[in-house]
Amino acid sequence: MPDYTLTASTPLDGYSRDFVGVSIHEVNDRAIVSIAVPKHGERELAKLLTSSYQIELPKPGILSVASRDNVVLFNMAQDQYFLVFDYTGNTATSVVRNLLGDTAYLTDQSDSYVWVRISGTNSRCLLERICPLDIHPSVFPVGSVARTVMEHLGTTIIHDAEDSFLLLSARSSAHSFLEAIETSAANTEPVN
Amino acid sequence: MEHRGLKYSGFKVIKEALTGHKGWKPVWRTPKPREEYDVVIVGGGGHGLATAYYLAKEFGITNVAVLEKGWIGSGNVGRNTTIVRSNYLLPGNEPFYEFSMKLWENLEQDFNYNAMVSQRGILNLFHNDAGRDAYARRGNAMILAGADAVLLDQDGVRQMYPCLDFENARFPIKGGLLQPRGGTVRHDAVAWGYARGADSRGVDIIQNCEVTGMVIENGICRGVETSQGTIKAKKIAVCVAGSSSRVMSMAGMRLPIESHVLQAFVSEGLKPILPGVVTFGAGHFYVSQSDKGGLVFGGDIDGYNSYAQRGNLPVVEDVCEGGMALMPMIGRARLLRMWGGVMDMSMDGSPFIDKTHIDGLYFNGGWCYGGFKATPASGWCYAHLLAKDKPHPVATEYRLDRFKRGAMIDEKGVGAQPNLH
Amino acid sequence: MSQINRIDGGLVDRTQKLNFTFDGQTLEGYAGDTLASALLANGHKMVGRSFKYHRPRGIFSAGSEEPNALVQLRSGAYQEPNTRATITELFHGLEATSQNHRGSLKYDFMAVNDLFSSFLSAGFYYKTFMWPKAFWEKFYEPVIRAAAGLGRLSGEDDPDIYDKGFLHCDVLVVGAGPSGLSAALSAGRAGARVILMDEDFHMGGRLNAEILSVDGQSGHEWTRQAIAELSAMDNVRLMTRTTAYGAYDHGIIGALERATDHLISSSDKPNLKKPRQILWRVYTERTILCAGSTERPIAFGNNDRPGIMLAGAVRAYVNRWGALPGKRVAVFTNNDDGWRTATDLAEKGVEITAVIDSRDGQPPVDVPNGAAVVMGGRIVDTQGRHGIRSITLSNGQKIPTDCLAVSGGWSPNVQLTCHQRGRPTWREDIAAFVPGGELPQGMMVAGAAAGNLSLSSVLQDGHDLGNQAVSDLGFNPTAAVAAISEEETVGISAFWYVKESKARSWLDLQNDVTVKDVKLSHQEGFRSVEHLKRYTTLGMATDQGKTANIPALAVMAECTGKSIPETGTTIFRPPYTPVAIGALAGRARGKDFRPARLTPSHAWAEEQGAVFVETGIWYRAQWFPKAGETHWRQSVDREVTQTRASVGVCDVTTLGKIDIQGKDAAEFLNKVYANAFAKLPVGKVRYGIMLREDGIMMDDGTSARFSDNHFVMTTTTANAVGVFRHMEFCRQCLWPEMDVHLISSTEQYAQFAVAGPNARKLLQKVVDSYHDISNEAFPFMACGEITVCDGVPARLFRISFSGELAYEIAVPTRYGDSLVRTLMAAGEEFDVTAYGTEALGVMRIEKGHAAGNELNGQTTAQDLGMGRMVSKKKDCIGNTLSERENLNREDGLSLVGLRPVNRSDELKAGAHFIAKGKAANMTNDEGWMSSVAFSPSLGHSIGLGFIKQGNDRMGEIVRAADPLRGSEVEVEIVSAHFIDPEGERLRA
Amino acid sequence: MIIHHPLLGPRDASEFVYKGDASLINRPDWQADNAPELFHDYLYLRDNPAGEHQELWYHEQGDRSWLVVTRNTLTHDITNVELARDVAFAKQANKSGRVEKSGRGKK
Repeated sequence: MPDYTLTASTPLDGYSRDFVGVSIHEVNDRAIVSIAVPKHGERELAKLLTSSYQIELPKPGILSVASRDNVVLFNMAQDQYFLVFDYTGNTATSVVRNLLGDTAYLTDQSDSYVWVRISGTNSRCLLERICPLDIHPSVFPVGSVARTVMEHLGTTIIHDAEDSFLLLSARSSAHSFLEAIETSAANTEPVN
Repeated sequence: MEHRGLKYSGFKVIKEALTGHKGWKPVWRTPKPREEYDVVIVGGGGHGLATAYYLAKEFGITNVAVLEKGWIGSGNVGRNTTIVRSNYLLPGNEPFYEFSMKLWENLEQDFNYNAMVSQRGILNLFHNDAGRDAYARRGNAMILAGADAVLLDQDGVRQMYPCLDFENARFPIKGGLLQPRGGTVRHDAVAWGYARGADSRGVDIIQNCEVTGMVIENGICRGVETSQGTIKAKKIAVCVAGSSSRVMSMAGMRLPIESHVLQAFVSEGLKPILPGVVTFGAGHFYVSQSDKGGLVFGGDIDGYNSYAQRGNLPVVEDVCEGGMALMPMIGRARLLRMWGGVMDMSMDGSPFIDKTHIDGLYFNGGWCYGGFKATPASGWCYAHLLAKDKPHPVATEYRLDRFKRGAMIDEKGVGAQPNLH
Repeated sequence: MSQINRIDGGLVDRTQKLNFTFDGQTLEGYAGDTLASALLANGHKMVGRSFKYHRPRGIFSAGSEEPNALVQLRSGAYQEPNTRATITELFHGLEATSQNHRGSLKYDFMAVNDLFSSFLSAGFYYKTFMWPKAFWEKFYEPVIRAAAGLGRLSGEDDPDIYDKGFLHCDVLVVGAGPSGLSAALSAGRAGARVILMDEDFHMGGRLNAEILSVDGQSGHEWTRQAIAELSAMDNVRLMTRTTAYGAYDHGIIGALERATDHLISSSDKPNLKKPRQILWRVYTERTILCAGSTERPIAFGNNDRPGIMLAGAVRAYVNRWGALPGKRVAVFTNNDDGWRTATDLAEKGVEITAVIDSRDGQPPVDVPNGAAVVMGGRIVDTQGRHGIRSITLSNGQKIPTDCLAVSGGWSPNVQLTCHQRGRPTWREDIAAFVPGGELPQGMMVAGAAAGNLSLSSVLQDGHDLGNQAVSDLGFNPTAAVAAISEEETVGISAFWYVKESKARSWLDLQNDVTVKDVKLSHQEGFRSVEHLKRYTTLGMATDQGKTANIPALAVMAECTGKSIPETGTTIFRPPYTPVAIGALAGRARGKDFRPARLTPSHAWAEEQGAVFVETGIWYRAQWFPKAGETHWRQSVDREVTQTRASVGVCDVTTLGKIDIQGKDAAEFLNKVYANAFAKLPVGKVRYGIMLREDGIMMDDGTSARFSDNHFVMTTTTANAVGVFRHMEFCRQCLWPEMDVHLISSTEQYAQFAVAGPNARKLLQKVVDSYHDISNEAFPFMACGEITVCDGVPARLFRISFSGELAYEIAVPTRYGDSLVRTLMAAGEEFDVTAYGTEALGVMRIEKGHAAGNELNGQTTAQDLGMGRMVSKKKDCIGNTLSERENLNREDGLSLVGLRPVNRSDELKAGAHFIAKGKAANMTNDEGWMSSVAFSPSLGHSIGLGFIKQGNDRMGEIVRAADPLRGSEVEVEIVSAHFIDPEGERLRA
Repeated sequence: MIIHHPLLGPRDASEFVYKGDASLINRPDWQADNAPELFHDYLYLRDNPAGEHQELWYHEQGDRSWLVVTRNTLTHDITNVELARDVAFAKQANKSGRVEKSGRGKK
């Protein structure tokens, strides 16, 4: 029996900071399971998603949400979705496999990303410095999702509430990503 | 006959200055095309004009026309960043570029025109051990081929360029491969000097003459159709850089070439601050300072097929990012102009100087973004091929069939992906 | 005395006095001034020297077209060369110095060039400086270079910060003059998302400089109300100090905002901590270009003296800034607008000495009191050393004046319309080029930029195009009508230069290009506009020839006997005005040049004092110095020795990891790898080589099979992204029918190599005991999903890069930091060492494994001794073209090991192999040393290299020539497997 | 440049990686008698037109789709964008004379 235990760490050690008009927080305790749709298997998968999570396969750019485990489902690539849910354990794929069986190819991505939430009235002003996409509510309303590149880093942006955006970027470059956000916050913070 | 036109001399310059410059004549004539020539060169850029010049001067073939769609020198010879160097790795390339370098070194006296050849040195920086190893291999290859190369460590680089970022760099400078004989040349003057030299030896330079078709009879190319009528020739020598595919398609040929846009940039004029040419090894940026004071710089090609002679912002930003990463003192210099040239990017990054499968039709192209430095050797070797129907000894590898044989000359090792060369 | 030339009126704030210095002299101006208006208000006329002849130069214009009044702004590291005084907003503590003189501005030694001007005509340097040969580089060129340029960089790192951003809108209006304001009002009122930007710090454009009325009130008041209405709209964003400098493909506009340049002096700057400038990329459906027009001069003898200015600029200084450019002003014009300068100034009580109109006939307006009027007049010369004192007319009449206002008509600012493929077209009635038919995507042009030169037409045009733009986009324009003003007269008769002038007549003031230079250019055959520019340097200066190009073109047209449009036009390229390189780079400099990827053990390695190395954008531990180790070799040798003797741990997370699933996953791998993969058993790993389609080695790595439909591939660190992209290409474009899915799991797992004879023993301490990892149960090339430390899921691979008994163990990244600490703690009893990339490299060279220096994109599997792995029996990427003759030559290269004959010799990578007794030259070059290391296991330097027919030459001694570093070493060709050639250790 | 992704809408071209001529989809049959020649022509020879060009772009910083973009190399105007996978399917169907479903469900 091993005498050792492993302890988990988060990419940014639970970072949280407020600027004038905008707050930046690391988000944790969410699992991500990639769901790849087998050839000709979409219908069957959709059926199981409905029966298990009461959730639909979303079109690209739009979040599907359900109450069970605060599930969010969105498209990442052709035939590939990310299922995101509240979970702190080590075996996120088995949780999903229990519900979806072998109707999809599952890959755990929970440890692949850093999550940062940017919220507050100045959020869009901050994001204007690094996000190439038009995130004006008229074209990117709450419930929208897109993947793009910010400061050379691939980033998925989710408009999760009014004046609130969730960003996912690669875990290994989490510190550079945070720096890009903090710099934007400092550069756009109003001078008093 | 040398200089049917006007020879420039100190005496002549003084005389003209004192008499109101009334005696200067056009640097080249404006002839009407004749019905037939021994050689018709398609393309009045640097390579085409150099080919005509050397055909006349070195091989005695003067019944030659150079056909230019627009004004001579309007292509890449007037759109590049003026760098000359012979710092190649592979045996298929290095002797050719070294031959070119030697021609540059004697060019002005040869064609009696000051093209301002300036051997200020070209320094390629490296930022890690693998980079050093690759440059050591290359530097040794250069020396073995008779060229010059010096490997600098960080201190050596610092002595030459104290203004680089040595303290805070994301990719610290570890050293560089210096070719002291590399440098810059005033690009337009190269075209004008060759034009003047060719013209004075009887070559017809015909501007605003666009080739619209090839005259091919029984598999033999006998001339070209142009916007100024049909012009017959014993040999047709195509030399049109970014337009290679367009022109050769008139002969039904497909080429191992894609046309891509490369942007170049110049800053406002500044008092001298950079002695030579520097190339960043961890980003896309190289720079030199012109005699007029502008920082002339560039980076990577835009990366998509284009004939548009203009690029887009992401590459502009990428190049300036490289510039600021390498030498943060240029931040307050302003970019004055940006422009684009159409590059004939080949499938292995190396050029072609070859006969085609069609008798009488010759091809010179695939120079990628490196055609300017090759101008003298390209002209000479093409002239040699046209005059003798066999390749010049330093250009034996530049064959169109080399991909069939697997004899690629791939300096960068990126394969059949033209936008990466 | 301060502000001797300041008069009443204008838009400056007299309650805010600002002190500034010019060439060390302290002066005073007001908020709202530019440096130029403040200098004029203080009676300063001469502000610089010209490029070539070092002629005295003053303020010429009132905008970004300025060719003359270039200064060095600020000092020290903040020094900005070539800054146009005419658009530099005055701030407290501004420091400016004049440029391009040796000695003082007034007494410049280089002014001697002017005396030799006949030698310095266009293109002079091409004809001379060639004799004797060596003199060009040794003598002439250094002299020319020393004289080059205008301003000076400090040579210090730019201390400011810069930023970039992205803007999105429906309608972008460029220019906030009367047409721009009207357009923005139309579009904004209709509810579209509008951005209105202007390069000036005060919106209003020419309305600021004129005393015209709009909608029955003053133009200034109308502007104020328009701005107020726009500011109140949520859907409208107003951006001052922002120049749209370039139009790019698909309607993208580049813009530069000078965010804080105007705020504070250099000494206060470090406290600001806000970006100096912001580079915006604007994504817009419609761009309405309302860039106005630029006045151009007329060329005549000595027309470059300080005090000779554009007529509209003279008016602007008086009307907008209350700054008087002179006390006795003369006007030279070919159009009605020039007269307005005379009437406006006369109204302010300024003495108008003369109005010279090149046109015959009657004056178009009432003549100001006391002014001499010369219709059909010509100025042939001017006098005044440091500033104009008088003018001479063609009739010999001399008129004293201290300011000459010149108007040759107005040229629409078409620059942005040309940035793609647009060619302007000539309009004879206004003697100017207007935008051509082919505009950048989504662009419309309104107002003076479109050639509408009267205020009433400009207001209407802006209003209409604003409405049209929003209608195009599906908005409903409001019923509001355009603002109105009275119709003014805009007559013009083209007149470019005074032929009667004997003295030099300037066209390009900054680059010193005169009418004679253009004529010489024509005489020597440089007749195409592009040849003209290149031969004379016309329009190549910092002002991009905004005031020079068209008059010069007119001179060339006259020489060729053709019309102006037949002679040509010049195409404008970005940027509209020069842009600081720092702004184009944004934040990317220093450590922020590129993001950093950190391995899961990074924090731990830092605690150990590891030295890090950049590997692509990763930082990896290169070695781990221990106390007492003073040279990196000591640390690396120890790490190798300890690993080979017992056990070492290395973070290998950076290797690319790709999760491959699907019914066709095995068949897919069989196609992307050159060796066979279809039958790899579950629970096994196989080494694979991947070719490019051209048959050259692309990458190598391993793939592990976890189930029938599930593989995990590793790639090299360098090629991780490229291999993934390539496999997506294969999957989507070549074999779309396959059921195979790819996702990167590089970030998901922290992966460590555990290598050395005690590797298993160490792992057994952390792997949960119910997983049997004995040699029998888990042999070489086994893989499996296990758990460690009481249930944490992990993957274990029995693979070896070092040649030792070795494993790679992967855990979810969140446990990576913890795992390395655990392994090191658990390994204490075995004297475990952490090893970095350097020891990793030494061990792989000792083992003869190829890495980046060997997989350099130029080598084949054959060259690397793996030719037989390339299957001929299946369809896979690269195998067909790998069979080409030149890639399979008898005398082809082989990867071999090299060891120095004299064991104490140090080998150098990059050396070339030359047979003994042959000359070291290219003909005798037989290959090169690709990688070297000092082998602590063998006690001497070893190398890997490629040499012709190497496999047949084992034991032969050749020279490793390194003339670059002046060394040559005799080496023996040996097997590349220096250590454990039979592979017994890794199976132990 | 802006590429109108068929699934995601307009995206700046800097999110994409360029490969080249869309004919790279048409990989030759490795068992053809003249396979070496076919592969040579496939890999190395290009039409390289000055005008309309069909080319492959990879949405690396997006959804990792390979796209076939029809773009004019003189003007950079883009007139059509398709998923490369759909194009590849269509080509296969043409070759085999049957129509295969793209595998993508109805949206």
